[in-house]
Amino acid sequence: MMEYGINEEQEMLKTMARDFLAKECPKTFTRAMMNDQTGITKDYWKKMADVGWTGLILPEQYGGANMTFRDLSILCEEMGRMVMPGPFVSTLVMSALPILNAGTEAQKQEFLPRIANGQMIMTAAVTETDGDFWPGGVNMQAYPRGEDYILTGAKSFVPDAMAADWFLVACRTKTSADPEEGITLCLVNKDDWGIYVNPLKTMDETRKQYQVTFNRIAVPAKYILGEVNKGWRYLKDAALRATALHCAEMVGGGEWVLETCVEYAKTRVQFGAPIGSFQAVKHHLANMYTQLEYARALMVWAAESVKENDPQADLAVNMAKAYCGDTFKMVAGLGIQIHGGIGFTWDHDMHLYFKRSRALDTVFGDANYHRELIAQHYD
Amino acid sequence: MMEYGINEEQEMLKTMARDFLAKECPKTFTRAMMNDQTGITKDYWKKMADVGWTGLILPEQYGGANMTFRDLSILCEEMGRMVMPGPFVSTLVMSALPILNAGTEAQKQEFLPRIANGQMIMTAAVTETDGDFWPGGVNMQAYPRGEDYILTGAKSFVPDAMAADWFLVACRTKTSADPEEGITLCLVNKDDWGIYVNPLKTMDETRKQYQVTFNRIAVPAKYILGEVNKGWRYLKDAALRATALHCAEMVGGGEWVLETCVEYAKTRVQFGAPIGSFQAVKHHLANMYTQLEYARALMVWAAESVKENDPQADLAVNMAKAYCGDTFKMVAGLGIQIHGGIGFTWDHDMHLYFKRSRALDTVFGDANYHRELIAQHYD
Amino acid sequence: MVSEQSGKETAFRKQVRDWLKTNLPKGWGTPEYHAPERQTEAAQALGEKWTKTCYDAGYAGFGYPKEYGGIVRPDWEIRIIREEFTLCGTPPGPMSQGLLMAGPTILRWGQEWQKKRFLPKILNGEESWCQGFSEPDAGSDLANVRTAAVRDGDDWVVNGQKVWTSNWMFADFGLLVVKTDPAAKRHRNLSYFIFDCTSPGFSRRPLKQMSGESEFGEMFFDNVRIPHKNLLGELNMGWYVALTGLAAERSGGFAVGGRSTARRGWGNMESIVELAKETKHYGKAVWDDPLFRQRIAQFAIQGEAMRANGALQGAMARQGKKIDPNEVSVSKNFSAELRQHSDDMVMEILGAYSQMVEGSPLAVNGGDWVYGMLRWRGATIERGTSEINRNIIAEKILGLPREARGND
Amino acid sequence: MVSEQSGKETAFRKQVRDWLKTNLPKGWGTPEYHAPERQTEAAQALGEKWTKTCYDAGYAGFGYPKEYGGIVRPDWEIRIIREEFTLCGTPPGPMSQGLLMAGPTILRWGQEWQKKRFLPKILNGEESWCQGFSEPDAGSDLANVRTAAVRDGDDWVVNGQKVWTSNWMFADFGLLVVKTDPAAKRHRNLSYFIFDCTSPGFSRRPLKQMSGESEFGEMFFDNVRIPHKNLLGELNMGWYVALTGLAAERSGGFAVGGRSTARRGWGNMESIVELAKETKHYGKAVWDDPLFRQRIAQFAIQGEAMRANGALQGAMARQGKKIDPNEVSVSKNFSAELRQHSDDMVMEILGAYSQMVEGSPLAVNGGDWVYGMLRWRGATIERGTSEINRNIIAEKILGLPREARGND
Repeated sequence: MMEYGINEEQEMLKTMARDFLAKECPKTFTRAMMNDQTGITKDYWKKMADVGWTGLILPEQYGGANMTFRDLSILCEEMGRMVMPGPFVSTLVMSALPILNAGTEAQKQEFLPRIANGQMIMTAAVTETDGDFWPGGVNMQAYPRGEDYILTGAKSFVPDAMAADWFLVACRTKTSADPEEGITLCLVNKDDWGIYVNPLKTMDETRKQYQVTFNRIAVPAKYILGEVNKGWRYLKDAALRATALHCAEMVGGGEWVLETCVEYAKTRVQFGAPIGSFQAVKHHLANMYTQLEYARALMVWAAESVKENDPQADLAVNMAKAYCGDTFKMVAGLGIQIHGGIGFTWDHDMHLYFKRSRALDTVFGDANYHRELIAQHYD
Repeated sequence: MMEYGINEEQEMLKTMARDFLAKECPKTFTRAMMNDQTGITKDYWKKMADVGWTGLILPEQYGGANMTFRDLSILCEEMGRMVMPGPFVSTLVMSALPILNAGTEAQKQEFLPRIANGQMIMTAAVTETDGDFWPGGVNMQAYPRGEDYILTGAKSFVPDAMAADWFLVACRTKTSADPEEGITLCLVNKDDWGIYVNPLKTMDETRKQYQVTFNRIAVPAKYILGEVNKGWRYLKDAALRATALHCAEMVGGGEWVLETCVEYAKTRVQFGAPIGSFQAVKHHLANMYTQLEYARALMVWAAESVKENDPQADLAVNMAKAYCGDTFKMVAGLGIQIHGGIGFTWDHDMHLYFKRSRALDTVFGDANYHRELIAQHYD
Repeated sequence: MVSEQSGKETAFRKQVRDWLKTNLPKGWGTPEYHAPERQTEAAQALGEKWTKTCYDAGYAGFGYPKEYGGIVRPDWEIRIIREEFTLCGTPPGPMSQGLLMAGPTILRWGQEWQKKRFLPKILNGEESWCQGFSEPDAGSDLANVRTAAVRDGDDWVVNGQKVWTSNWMFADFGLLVVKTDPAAKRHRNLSYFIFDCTSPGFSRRPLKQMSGESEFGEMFFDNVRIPHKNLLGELNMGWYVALTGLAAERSGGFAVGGRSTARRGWGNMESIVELAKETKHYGKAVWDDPLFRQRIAQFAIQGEAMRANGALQGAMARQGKKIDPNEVSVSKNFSAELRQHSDDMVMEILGAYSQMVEGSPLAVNGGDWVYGMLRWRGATIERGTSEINRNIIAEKILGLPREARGND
Repeated sequence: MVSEQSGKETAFRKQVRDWLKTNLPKGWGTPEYHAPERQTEAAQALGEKWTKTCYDAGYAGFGYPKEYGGIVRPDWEIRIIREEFTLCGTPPGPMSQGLLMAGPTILRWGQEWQKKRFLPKILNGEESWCQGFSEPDAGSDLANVRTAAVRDGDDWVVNGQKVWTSNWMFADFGLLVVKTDPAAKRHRNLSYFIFDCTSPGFSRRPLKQMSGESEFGEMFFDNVRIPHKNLLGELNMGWYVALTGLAAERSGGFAVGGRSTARRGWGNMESIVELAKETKHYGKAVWDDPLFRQRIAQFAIQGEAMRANGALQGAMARQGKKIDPNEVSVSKNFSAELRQHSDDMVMEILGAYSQMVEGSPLAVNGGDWVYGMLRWRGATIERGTSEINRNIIAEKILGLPREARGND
């Protein structure tokens, strides 16, 4: 049954996550990762695995904690609050879920326990040069050669590719009128000869992106994930879930911005009074609070709908993504405005949230894209 | 040469107009006209004619004052300031200009001097049930019968039809791929047997609209205006000019709202201080002032461009209409908000401006329509 | 969304649904049924009758103790009743401030006799209420109240004027804020009374709004005698009593949702989509224009956001978490601004037809779209302006310092 | 738009145009020419050289008397020069606060020796200037200035820190606001000096911004000696002197227009249209989406509105009408907010590419779109926040009462 609140276990998870992140993921760590080409450390990943996060929603038989998607969204809200860097969603959602849903038992046994215990980091390489996550954008071909498929081509905007040990690669194996038909998923080891990973310098340096080039990579049959030509629906399902989690990250990030601004507005004195006593600042903050409240409600609805596999889950995620994206951008923009000059400096953390808001808005389609999908519900 | 300022003669015209309107068109008069099915009095029209307004831009040989279009826009700004009711633009621009530009000398002699001296009121009947002013919407047919054309059908949203003595009617005389081709203009006496004028109750009661039904009306050749099938361009040209004047009315109306709000904000005391001392009210007013300033600049540019027959006049009018429309709506909406309850009453004049802003926004295409035309300039 | 429920719940849900089928006004919910949208006597009569029907069947009157006429049921039953009522879009109640303001205020501050006398007839819709707060000089700021009461034996004698009174035309009783101590300071000089609308010296008249309707009225007090026992709360502490009612009123926002209105109208996403599909501009359907698709989708998002936020707060309340009472300022602003934005959008869809009002043969939907747009320009003013609510959010919820003010 | 002109005007126009053709940097205005957009030494050198070239040719230095290096020409010539320069989109000047702030301030308040010494080299671009107003605790409010000067013989000894200094890296001289009377009241305790950036005890360092660049810097004063004769205006009346410079700075807004920038970039409508035509989302060109067509058209409107407003104010000035100096707050806010809105729009057009910055092989236009978006988040903060400017518009132009404030 759909439940909008937070139960006691979830409260505990939230508190634990906040404590963990305060200790292990301070801004000094995040800023160090911004300067790191890989964007994460093995050490940090191990710590997350130790508290059970890297397998949070995986079944127990694969070493997971078997918790719910709503639990995961609560965790992601806290991660967003701290603009946590690293391939968390890439690994656990965009890679592990397709393996869980489409994989053979052997594939599950090979990958999932290692993801759960933190030994393996993964990412999905889907998007190409058009930058959009959609089946029409998947044009990199995989050619059959005996039992194998040979991959040649490039993927762009691949998140977390340098940190990943394996890639889940979407390839085109058939051209058809329906672009969803003809996409095949391949599991590829990053260390394969012929794979080149080039960093793409990003505005939000906490979220690394790369161009990955595949030069005649042979994928044996055992690393084809799911049925040939039928791979898109697993990616689509994973992306729906990843999008719902990004909504949680955006709400969490927005909360940090609001709290930081309220604190600043209470203490920063100009013209003989705290700036928070001026209506202009007050009303900015009231607007931020209001939009965040509704963004949070939509985010919770989206997470619950996904958890329950509700038939309206798509719509809920479309709505949450559009609204949370707009809201986080607005809130982070005002975060800089309210702080004035200091909020515009590199040393202040506000720009990390501002840039994160821009990065998350584009991932899996921006607000305009999701609104168009909503309209299609009413066509 | 394009001149953005106001010269001395124009200053005088402005002052004279303001004085005239303050005396002859107080809100008591306007409110009486709102309750009047005709929407204007012969007496008021005569007074306007006496000061030369009804023929302001007509040549002297037809009894006009031969002033410029920019002069006319200055007058319309003042009329908008007072939400003046009546068929001023319908007569002088939408009817007299096509006659001036397309008419035979006999037609000019018959109509223009009587318009200039205030004996004749006219309006253009163009729009049909789709409500849009465009050639594709003109479907009412005129059938040739000997030398005459026979009109049968109906026009909707016809402004000022009850006050008008004559109509300029756009009829379809040929169907063709280009909808501009095949429209013929007819001059029709309202008193003709078979013409029915039904009032359409409007939100902005200062701007009357009617449905006009034509039941087998014979138009003799001498009342066909311009070439058969080639009438649209005269209407289009007149509409461009009328649109530029509506921009002036919107700017004038916005100025009244702003001034009224500033006055109220200085004197209305709540929480022990004039409400104009609170930043929320201040910033509303600053935003209103700012947008109005740019709306005025675009309006002046549009009026000058039209006056100069500048090749960019279309673009200038598109830009002015979109921006002035948005601005007047915003300003009038905030006018009510700043006044609070009192601004929401029937007795306060603010709603006259609010409704006028809505009415003018729809006339000759709303802001979205004009923005699309602007985009087409860059296609 | 609907998950496994106990058989008990399913049976009860069916019972409510059957009852609704039998008891809703004939034709209700079909496009043919034209519900009265404005404040007519017919609308009032329909509302009163519907309230009584629901109350008599045990489907209303929740949240009040039994001894004051309240109907007590398990929470899950109430939840199902509300869900089913919302799903089928039931008629609105009468235009009374009774359930909205008088009930919560009397329950919180009333003397025993007041609760016994007034609450049951508020709950069953038998008696209709109004309130007298605003005055010409006291809009957002109650401190400017000039209507004064002077003690005379067992009575208070009231003189003054109130404006912006909802339900002024049908009310049997009213709530009244008056100055009872001219010498005292702000927040310590007002008292709160219940008054009888049949009292000698009391008169009322319509206050015509920009929509042309007179939903609100003015009330005049010319030596009106109110018995001292009608005092609500302590003498001179009426400012605090008034807060209860204002908060309750603010929370009575607009109902928005996919299926919550009975006919084509504002809160109904489907009816806006239908309008966009039916309306053409320059020969093209509005619904095919991505610009309007985006804006209508945004409206759908915000409507669902309100529903989801209500569900979230409901869940939190059930879990025993305290909801800040100032949250009503958040939802009030959000819904009022959403309403105005969507009205503006509908006007753009209507184009030339947005000028056609009731009485024009070309008016769309009987002119209700346009009427609604005009009526709800007041949404950001009445029940606390948007600006005042933003101050409340900033100061009361976020804890920001108050601004320097002239007095206080 | 261009009407009959006298032969004299036509001839002069041709002369200016020919001069520009000969003297503009080679390749300027072609897509191949990549003008330095950021604050590099190359950009500085280009700006200095261009200023000197124009000045030497008599095409700059207007508005100043001849004895201070000003170039005096008939108004119609100046108008034609400006029109032609705008039409072909000339290079920007050096990143100096000289022409923007120091020039107007010295001209208005300077002693004769100061005008003679400094103005000519400001006009010909030989000497570069910066200003020291803001401090960590004095952002919008100069009253919080803590940097202090103490008199010692013929000098003042300055200690303190300034932040948000433009052109901190290239400046030869600076303007400085310091506290000279700690005991005096607001607006009566500050003085305004010219200082030499080679003074012992003066140091500067970059202040890294969110864009990753250090366009602004910090300046430190450690017992820096400034001769008393460098005082600008009266002692302790520096607040009033500062107003001149601030107003002048605010008015130095962004250049927007169809053809005013040399390469693809923000103010250039064509380059945004081109980007929208070249960019596809989900297989469709952005330019074919009515949503973006509307937004780009709105940008075009606002750009033309700025141009038209400038023309209107120019015409009024020529007719001898007084333009309220506070109008700069209007244009500053309008252009700053327009810039941010259009940056946001461009980011939406770029989609995934909006994350690609300089150094990424996928960066569009060398990352300049994205850099600009980050850089101009400061547009609504620097040179007076949008909020402060709204206060100025409301109080100074519209005459609304000041708000109750803690001090003043």
